[in-house]
Amino acid sequence: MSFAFSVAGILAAPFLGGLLAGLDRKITARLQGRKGPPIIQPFYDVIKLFGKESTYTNRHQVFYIYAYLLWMAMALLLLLTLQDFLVFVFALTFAEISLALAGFSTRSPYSHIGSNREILQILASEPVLVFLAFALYLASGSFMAGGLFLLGEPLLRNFPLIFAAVLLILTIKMRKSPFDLSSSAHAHQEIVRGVTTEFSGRYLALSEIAHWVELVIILFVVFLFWVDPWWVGILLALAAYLAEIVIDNIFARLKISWMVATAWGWGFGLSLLNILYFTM
Amino acid sequence: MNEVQKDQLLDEVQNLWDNRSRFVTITCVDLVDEFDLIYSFDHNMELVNFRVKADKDRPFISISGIYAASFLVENEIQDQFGLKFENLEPDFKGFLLLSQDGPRTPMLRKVGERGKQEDVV
Amino acid sequence: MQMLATVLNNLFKRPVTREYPYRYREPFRSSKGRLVLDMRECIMCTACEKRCPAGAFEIKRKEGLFKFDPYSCVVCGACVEACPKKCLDVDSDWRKPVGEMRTEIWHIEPPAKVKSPAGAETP
Amino acid sequence: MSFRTIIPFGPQHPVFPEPIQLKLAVEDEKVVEAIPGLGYVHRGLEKGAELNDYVKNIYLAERVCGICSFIHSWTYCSCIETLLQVEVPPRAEFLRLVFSELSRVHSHLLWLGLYADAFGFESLFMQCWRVRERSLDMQEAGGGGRVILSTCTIGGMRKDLDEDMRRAFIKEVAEIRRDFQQIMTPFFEDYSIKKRTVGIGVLTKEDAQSLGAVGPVLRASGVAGDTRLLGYGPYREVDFEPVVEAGGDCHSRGKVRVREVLRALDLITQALERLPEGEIKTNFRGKLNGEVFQRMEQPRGEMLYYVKAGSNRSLDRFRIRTPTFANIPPLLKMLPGCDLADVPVIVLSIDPCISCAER
Repeated sequence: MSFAFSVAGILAAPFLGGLLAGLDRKITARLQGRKGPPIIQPFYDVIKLFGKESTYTNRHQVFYIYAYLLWMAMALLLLLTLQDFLVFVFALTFAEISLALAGFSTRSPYSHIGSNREILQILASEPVLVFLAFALYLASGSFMAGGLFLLGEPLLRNFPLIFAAVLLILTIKMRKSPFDLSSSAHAHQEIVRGVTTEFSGRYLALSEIAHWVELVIILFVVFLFWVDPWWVGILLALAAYLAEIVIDNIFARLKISWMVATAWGWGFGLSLLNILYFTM
Repeated sequence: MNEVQKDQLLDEVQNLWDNRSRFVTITCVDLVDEFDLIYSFDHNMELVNFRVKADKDRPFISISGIYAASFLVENEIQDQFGLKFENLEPDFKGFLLLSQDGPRTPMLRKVGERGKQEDVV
Repeated sequence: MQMLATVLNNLFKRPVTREYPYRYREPFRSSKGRLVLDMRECIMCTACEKRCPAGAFEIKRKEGLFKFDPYSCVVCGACVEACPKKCLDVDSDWRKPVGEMRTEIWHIEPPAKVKSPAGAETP
Repeated sequence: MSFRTIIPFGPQHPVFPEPIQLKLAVEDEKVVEAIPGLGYVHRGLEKGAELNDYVKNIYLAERVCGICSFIHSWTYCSCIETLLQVEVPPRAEFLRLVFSELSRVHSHLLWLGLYADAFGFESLFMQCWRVRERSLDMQEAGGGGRVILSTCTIGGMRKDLDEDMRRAFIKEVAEIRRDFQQIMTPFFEDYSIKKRTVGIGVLTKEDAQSLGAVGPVLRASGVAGDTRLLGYGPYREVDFEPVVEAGGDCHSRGKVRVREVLRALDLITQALERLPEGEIKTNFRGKLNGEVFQRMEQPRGEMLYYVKAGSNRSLDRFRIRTPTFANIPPLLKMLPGCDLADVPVIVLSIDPCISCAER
C-alpha cells in the first residue's frame, strides 16, 4: 500500500480509536441500563487533560510516555505498510515496555505494582502474537503481512484456533474484565490506577492517545484474519470488539496468576494445536 | 448490675472466655472522682454486664490478653478519657482516634464553679 | 455468565437513568424538601428555636428580629410540630441550588404579651 | 526472593471510599500484616449528645450513620422509652419494623453493589443500585427522606401510612423482590465471582466468636447470632429465622446478605399485612431516670446503646457501639496471607462503615 495511505492511517488512528473508545463507553452504559456519555466524550476528556497544568514526577517518565506513543505509532506504521509481522510484534512490545518503565520510574507503590502486572500481561499476551506470525509464515511462506492479500483465502479458514487465542489476548490488550489488571478505565481497583497512577495532564492525555492507537492496532490484527474482501474483515473486527464489551460486563476481574495461566494454557494450547493440525 | 473488684477482673473475664462468651464492649463513664467501666459480654444471646471502678490517675488492667478484640475499645477509652491500660496489645498510646496536634481526653468532665458538671473546653 | 441475559435485556430497554435536571421529577407527596415560613401569624414565641436540633433559628424577641438559616436546617419538621400558630410548613419540593448562602431575616413587631405554649412534654 | 513494601490502603482509595487507613505490609503481592489507622472522621457525637436536650438527640443519633439511620433513631427512642417507661402503640412498633427492614434492604443492596465493584463487576454493581433506588423511593414516599427519615420519635412514630400507601408498599415490595431475583443468581453461581470469593478471607467459627464478630460476618461463619432473635419490638410477633451460612469466606458473607434481602422483604410484607389499627404515638411526661442497655440488629450487625440519665433533660453518658467497630478485629485476622488483589474484597466483606465506627 502507498506511503500516503500509511501516513493518513497514522493520523486517522487516534481519531478512530477515540471514537471506538466512545462507542465502548456508550454501549457499556446501555448494557448496564445507563444512558451513557456522548460518543465523543473521550475527546472532551483528552482536550481537557491537555489544558491542565502539566506536571510530571521526573524526566524519565516523560521520555517513556513519548516512547510509548512513538513506538505505538511505529507499530501501526509497520502494520499499515504490511511489513514483517515479527518486527511489528517487537515494536508493539517495545511500546508496552515503555509504558511499564514509565510506571516504574516513579516512587509510587501502586504504580510499581501496576507496572509489574503490565509486564506480566506482556509476557502473557505477546507469545500468541508470535504464534500468529508463525501461522502467517506457514500460510504464505513469509513473515510479510502483505502476503495475506495474495493468499486467496482468509487466514481464518485454516487457523480458527489461533483466532480464538487472539480473541483471548484481545481482552488482555483492551484491559477489560476479566483481565483489567494493570490499569482499567474504571478506577475502582486495589491499586488505584495502576501504571497511570502518577501520570497527569498532558502526559496522561498522551498515554490515552497511545492507548487508542493500540486499540486500532489490535483490531487491525483481527482484521488480518479476513482481508479479502476487506469489509468482511472490518465486520469481523467490529464483531470481536462488541463481543469484548459484552464479556467485560459479564465477568468479574480475575487475578494475575489466573490470567497468566489462562493466556499460556489456552493461548499456547490452541495455537500449537492449530499449527500442528495445519502442518500435518 | 454486678460490681467486680479490680483484682478479680481478669478471673471474671477468664471465666467468661471459658464458657465461650462473645466480647461486646467496654463502656467508660466519667463519675468525676473516678471512672465506671462497664464490661459487656454476650453469652448465648444474653447480655452479661458488670461494673468495675477505676481510679483516674492509676493505670488499669487490659483484657486484650484474653479477648484480643478488646484492643480497639481500650485504645478508644485511652484516647477519650486518658485512662491508661497496662499490657495493651497493640497500644496506640492515645493516638488511635486523636492526632498528634489535636485535643487530649475530650470526653472528660470536671466540676464547675456552680457545683454543676461542666465540660472541659 | 449468569449476567448475560440481564445485560442483553438492558441493551434493548430504555435506560433507567434519570436525566436530572433536564427532566424534572415530581417529588413525593410526603417528601421533606425544604422549610417554608409564613411570618404573618408569628407571635415570636421561640418554640421553634427551642426545638430545633440544628440551631437554625435565632429569635430576638425584644428587637423583633427573626432569623432563619435555611442551610443549617435539616428539615426534620420538629419546629412545624412545635409551632402554635402553624406558620411553618415543610414543602415537598427540594431546595434549589444557590450561588450564595443567605440567612432569611424578618423584622416583626412583637405582640404586647407573649405566652409560651404550654402542654405535654412532646418533642 | 521477596522484599517488603508498605502499601497504604486508604484513607482515600477509589475502591473503598471510607476514611480508614490500612497499612498493608506486602511481599510479592501477598499481604503479611495489616495495621489500622482510624480517627479521620471522628465527630464527637457521644460528647455532643451529653450537651444536648435528650429529645434533640434523636436527630443526632439518626446521623451517626447515613445508611442505617432509621435503626439508630429506633434504638435511641427505645432506650428513652425504657427510661421513661412509655408504652409504644403496636401500630408504631410495626411501622418501625417496616422502615428498619426497608433500611436493611437498601443497605444490603448498596453493599452488594460495592462488593461487586470490588472484584471489578461493574454491570452487577449498576444492577444492584438500580434495584436499591426503588427501596429509596419507598422510604421517601413513606418517611419523607431518602435515607434520613426523622420519623421515629419518643413514644411512637411521626408519620403514618394510609391505606393506599400500605397497599402500594406491598405491591412495590413484590416488585423489588422480582427485580432482585433476576440479578441475584450471579452471587451464588457465577464462575468468575466464585473464583474471586470462595475460600478468600476465611474466618472460622471459633475465631468469629472469640474476636467478637457481629452480624452477617458472624452468621456467615455458621453462628446463628442475630439480635432480632431477642424479640424486641414486634419481632416476637412475626415469623423470623436468622440466615446462616457455614463457609466463613467472602462468598458466604455475600450469600448471607443476598438471602437477608429476601428475608427482609418477607418481613416487610408480613408486617404490612398485619399492621394493627390505632394510634401511632403516645404522649409522655416524667423525668429520665437510671441507665439502660439496648441492643438492636443493624444491617451490619449487632449494635449496642448505653444511655445513662443525667439531671435537667440531659444525658450523663451516651455510648454507641456500632457493628463495624466490632468487626474490625476479625478483619485484621482475615487479611494476613491474602493476595493484594483480594484485599478490597475482604475489607468490603465485613460491610465497613467507618463513619459509623467513629461516632
